[in-house]
Amino acid sequence: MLEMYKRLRGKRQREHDRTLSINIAGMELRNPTMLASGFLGISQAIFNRLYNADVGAIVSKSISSKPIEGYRNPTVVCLEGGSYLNAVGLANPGADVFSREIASNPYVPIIVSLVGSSHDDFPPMINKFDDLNILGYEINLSCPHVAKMGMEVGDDPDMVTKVVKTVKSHTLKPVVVKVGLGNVDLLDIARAANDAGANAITAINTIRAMTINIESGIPVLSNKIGGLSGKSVKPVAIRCVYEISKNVALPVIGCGGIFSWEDAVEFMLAGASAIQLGSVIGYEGFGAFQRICLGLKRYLDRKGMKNLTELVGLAHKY
Amino acid sequence: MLEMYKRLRGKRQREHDRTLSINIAGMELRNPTMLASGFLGISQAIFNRLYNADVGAIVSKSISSKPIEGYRNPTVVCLEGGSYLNAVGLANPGADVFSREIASNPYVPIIVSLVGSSHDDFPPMINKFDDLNILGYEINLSCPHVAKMGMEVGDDPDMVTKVVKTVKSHTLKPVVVKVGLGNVDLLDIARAANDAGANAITAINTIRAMTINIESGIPVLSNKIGGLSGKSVKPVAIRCVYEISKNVALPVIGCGGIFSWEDAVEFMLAGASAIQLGSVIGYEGFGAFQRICLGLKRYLDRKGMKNLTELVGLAHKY
Amino acid sequence: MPININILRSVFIERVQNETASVKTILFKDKVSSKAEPGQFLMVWIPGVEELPMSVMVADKEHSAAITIRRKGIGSTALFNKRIGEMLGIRGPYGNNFKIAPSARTVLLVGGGTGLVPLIRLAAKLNETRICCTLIIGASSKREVFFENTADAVLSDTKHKIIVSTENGDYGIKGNATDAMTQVLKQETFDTVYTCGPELMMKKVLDIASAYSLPIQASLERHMKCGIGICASCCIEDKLVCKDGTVFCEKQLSKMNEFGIFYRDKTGRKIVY
Amino acid sequence: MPININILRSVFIERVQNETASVKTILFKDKVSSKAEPGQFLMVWIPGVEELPMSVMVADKEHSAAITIRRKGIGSTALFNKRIGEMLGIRGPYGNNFKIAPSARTVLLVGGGTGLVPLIRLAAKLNETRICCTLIIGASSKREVFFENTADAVLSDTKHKIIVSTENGDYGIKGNATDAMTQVLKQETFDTVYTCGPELMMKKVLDIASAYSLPIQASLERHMKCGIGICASCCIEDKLVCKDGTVFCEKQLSKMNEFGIFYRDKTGRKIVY
Repeated sequence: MLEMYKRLRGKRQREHDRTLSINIAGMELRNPTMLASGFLGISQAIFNRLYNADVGAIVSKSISSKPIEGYRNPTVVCLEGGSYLNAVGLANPGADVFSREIASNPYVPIIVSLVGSSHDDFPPMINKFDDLNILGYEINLSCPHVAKMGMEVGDDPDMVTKVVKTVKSHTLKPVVVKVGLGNVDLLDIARAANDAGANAITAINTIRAMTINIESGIPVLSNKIGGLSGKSVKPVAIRCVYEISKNVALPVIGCGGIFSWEDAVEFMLAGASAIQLGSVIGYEGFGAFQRICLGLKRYLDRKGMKNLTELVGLAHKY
Repeated sequence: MLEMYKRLRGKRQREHDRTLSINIAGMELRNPTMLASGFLGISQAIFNRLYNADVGAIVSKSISSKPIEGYRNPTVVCLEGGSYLNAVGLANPGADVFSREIASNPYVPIIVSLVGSSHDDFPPMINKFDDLNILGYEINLSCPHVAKMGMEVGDDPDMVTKVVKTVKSHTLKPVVVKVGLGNVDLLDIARAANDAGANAITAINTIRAMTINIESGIPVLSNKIGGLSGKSVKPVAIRCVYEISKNVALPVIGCGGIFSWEDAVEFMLAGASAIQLGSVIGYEGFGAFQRICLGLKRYLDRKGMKNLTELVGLAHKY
Repeated sequence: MPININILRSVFIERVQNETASVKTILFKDKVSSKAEPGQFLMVWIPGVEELPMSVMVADKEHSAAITIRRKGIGSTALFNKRIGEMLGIRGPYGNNFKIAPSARTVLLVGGGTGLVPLIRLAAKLNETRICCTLIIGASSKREVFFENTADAVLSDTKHKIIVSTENGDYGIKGNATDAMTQVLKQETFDTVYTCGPELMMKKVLDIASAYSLPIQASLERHMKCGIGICASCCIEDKLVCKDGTVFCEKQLSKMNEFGIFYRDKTGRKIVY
Repeated sequence: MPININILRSVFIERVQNETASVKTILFKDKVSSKAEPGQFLMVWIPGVEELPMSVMVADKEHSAAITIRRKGIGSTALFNKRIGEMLGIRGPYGNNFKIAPSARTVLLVGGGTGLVPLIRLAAKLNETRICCTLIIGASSKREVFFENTADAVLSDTKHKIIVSTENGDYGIKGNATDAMTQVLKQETFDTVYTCGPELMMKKVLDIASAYSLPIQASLERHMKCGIGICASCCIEDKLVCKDGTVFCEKQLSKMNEFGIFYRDKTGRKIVY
């Protein structure tokens, strides 16, 4: 472990280049690439490895007050063309165990994703995490396939207001709200989050979807319905980021089918201040963060831009 | 033209095989493949050609009371992996001109798609079409990119009820309601349509989406935001068809990224009684209908099913 | 991995050439377009303004292609005003193309205005196979004549004749392209007639060619949106100009009651020429 | 077009073979799986019930592969009860595999229970290159011993020895696989030790091999969901068993404080063995 610490520290000192560094909602990141919630996210050892792979920040799997077993397999289905369908069922070790998992976090930038079925669920969790070495929180208000948790909260502006206000009143750390396509106007939810004091919006979560095996006639996911992620959702996510950043004052973190630096640029032009990667990891593993950062850097150089912020929301000019 | 008539009649007599024939909402179709609204849809000559290409039924472009010019190009953007983004802006010649276009329709099974901003818009249009040789109507309540028309109506259950009731009270022909992902629960809209007397539901319309050119930073569509169709939306459409057919009594017409007979089977397992093709035409032209019908036929034979209806909704058993 | 021609490609203008006061040719590097067949077109996006179907023009530069614009509407004017280094989005090339019969020895090309573009690209191809070529360039007046030298250059390796006709008669033969065609056909005959230009001109070319029972290929134009055969806004009868065309032969043309009679506007209504 | 191994493939069971009262081997046709390397696994979907990671077993049929199941949980029991002609969904093969050093002459394989599957597939490969092979099969009792004849068959072309150990001693050497391993190592040495089975057994194998400073390769098992390295439910330390494994060498194993100590359950909590 000590060796690992040395490696990390060495790495940290090596970073002179500030072209890609950003400050979003008060969080200082060396680059705008985050690990999206739900991917790779419960082990400190993996977090350290991600840090060495140049991740800008890590959003943990969504943590609940009690441990959740999640659904029986299949929980992940690979679809054609770089898309996935998943219904993991918010499986997680619970706030207590996870807070101990990351208790000795050296200096990996971790954002803890929290999920709950009512605002009361959050304060006890925050108490467990707030003194740890973490950047802030992401509230998952948009899990599309677990009853009473996630989207059912995210579809109710009043619930959103309550949850965000509660969380904000229990921490001084930045609070990001993750939204998705539910049964209400996304902008109403984003506005509610803003009015309640959220510091940023992550858009978007997976989209409710399904696939059926044609030989057996049986839905493949054990939960039948799950969330669609990957390349398929990108144009929808771009639209959501564009509309939110146009109508709500909060910084937006773009998420949905980002596989290349070109995708990252497109999200930033649409208004994203940072981006989250997930599905792409299934294709190229931990290397995705470094490669996309390199592409972003070259793009900025080619366009003669000094900093990423010059790029954010440019598309709104037209 | 007379020669064309002969060809059509010949074709009609050649059809003995009834394995694929269906009756949906009282409409007798030789096979379940329909042309989705918005594609190829305003010229009788093209309709005749589609009929010779074995289309089961043709849904016209959405027709409004007055002609609509639509948006400036780009109105259609091709995306990676068999998907399209479009914002044509409901361009159409208007009910008057289009009713004259199809006034001499020999016996091509045409479903006229109608769009309007209020229930009053529909009766005058129906008067123009109701005595023509058409199968019925599809009400477009889900165009995602035209203000006040389509989705803004489809997002309001009361409006939906009003529109459907009005239309039903002015025609004895079957009325199909086309829904999409809006800002309300899709099931509430489907139920409203059902309660108001609709005869079938088409699911789903395109999904609000966007793409931005990264060299110029400019949204590609002239309307900036458009509707996503093609392979990307299939898993979402499957889910919608599954949920609607599970919760609403009406027959469902599946639409969204059907490129192969396997896709068609998946939609029918999910609960679709018929299917609509669109984006696939950009890849293989008019041949898609015949090829998918052939695949469906072989699948039924292999599974020892006598008729398509045996397939519809099988996934609900699990 | 093979390039998907449907995906918008960003290209940057490398040269702009004035053809007349209102016509320019814009050259850009694009490997795919450089291989386009005569008669094929690109969908050209002028960022933030418009997307236009444009026949692919010859380019005297490797891995490059060109387009020729007449300043007219908002889109074409914006394109006309583009400068070197500015960006355009292109997709395609789309559509079928002019066919050259293996037996062809001498052919006649009749073009008007920017309709000359596919004919020049065709001429360049005819030049490779040394097919004798007579090109009729129709214009309203001398100052509207263009591509005369370009045509001469691309046909340098084969026996060729370039005939210019102006309606006001201030240059070349007095009258329009079809008058010149009639005169030419009195002296000599051809294996095929290729034409592109205003539809009424092409209709006339078809009639004349039929009178001499000459095979003809015409590249048509219609209002286009998708360019890939899904919207049918470019339909003429049961044909899609973007997919079944742009080039049609005399057999197809003679069956088209709409040809030279009317086109469909943006709404899809039929408008008489 | 190349097949995407991540997309579920529907296969139909062609043969079912009883290994013991609670262990069966299921054979099916699948070209891709038939080429799987020893140590790679498939994600096997039992329609409507469960999806399980299963090491690829050898199949004595062209373009075919097999899996070996012990009846245990809901999923494995449903799979155990499948009959010929029934459908399974598979994706993969996934993961890395056992490596054979070019210099290798004699190797030792130590397996327990269904952990023998990748070792049998490895044996088949060793047989091709005529590498002398000693296989230790560990079981609780005679009736739990399987693959003895299969191993003998797949190793027919090379010098090999098959040693069975049973804990109750009613067959072969009395004791468990690692006891047998210790005995064997007293007489002879090997270039590499390959092992797969219960983690505590593998841990013991690692310790013994280290004592003799023998290189070792172990195929690990963890709770798996995605199989493609995105969910990390199969993580051990900073490694993903599905992607970085399933096979790890002594260098990696000795760094893993978690190896043989605990695993993570479905929630991600660490459970001590």
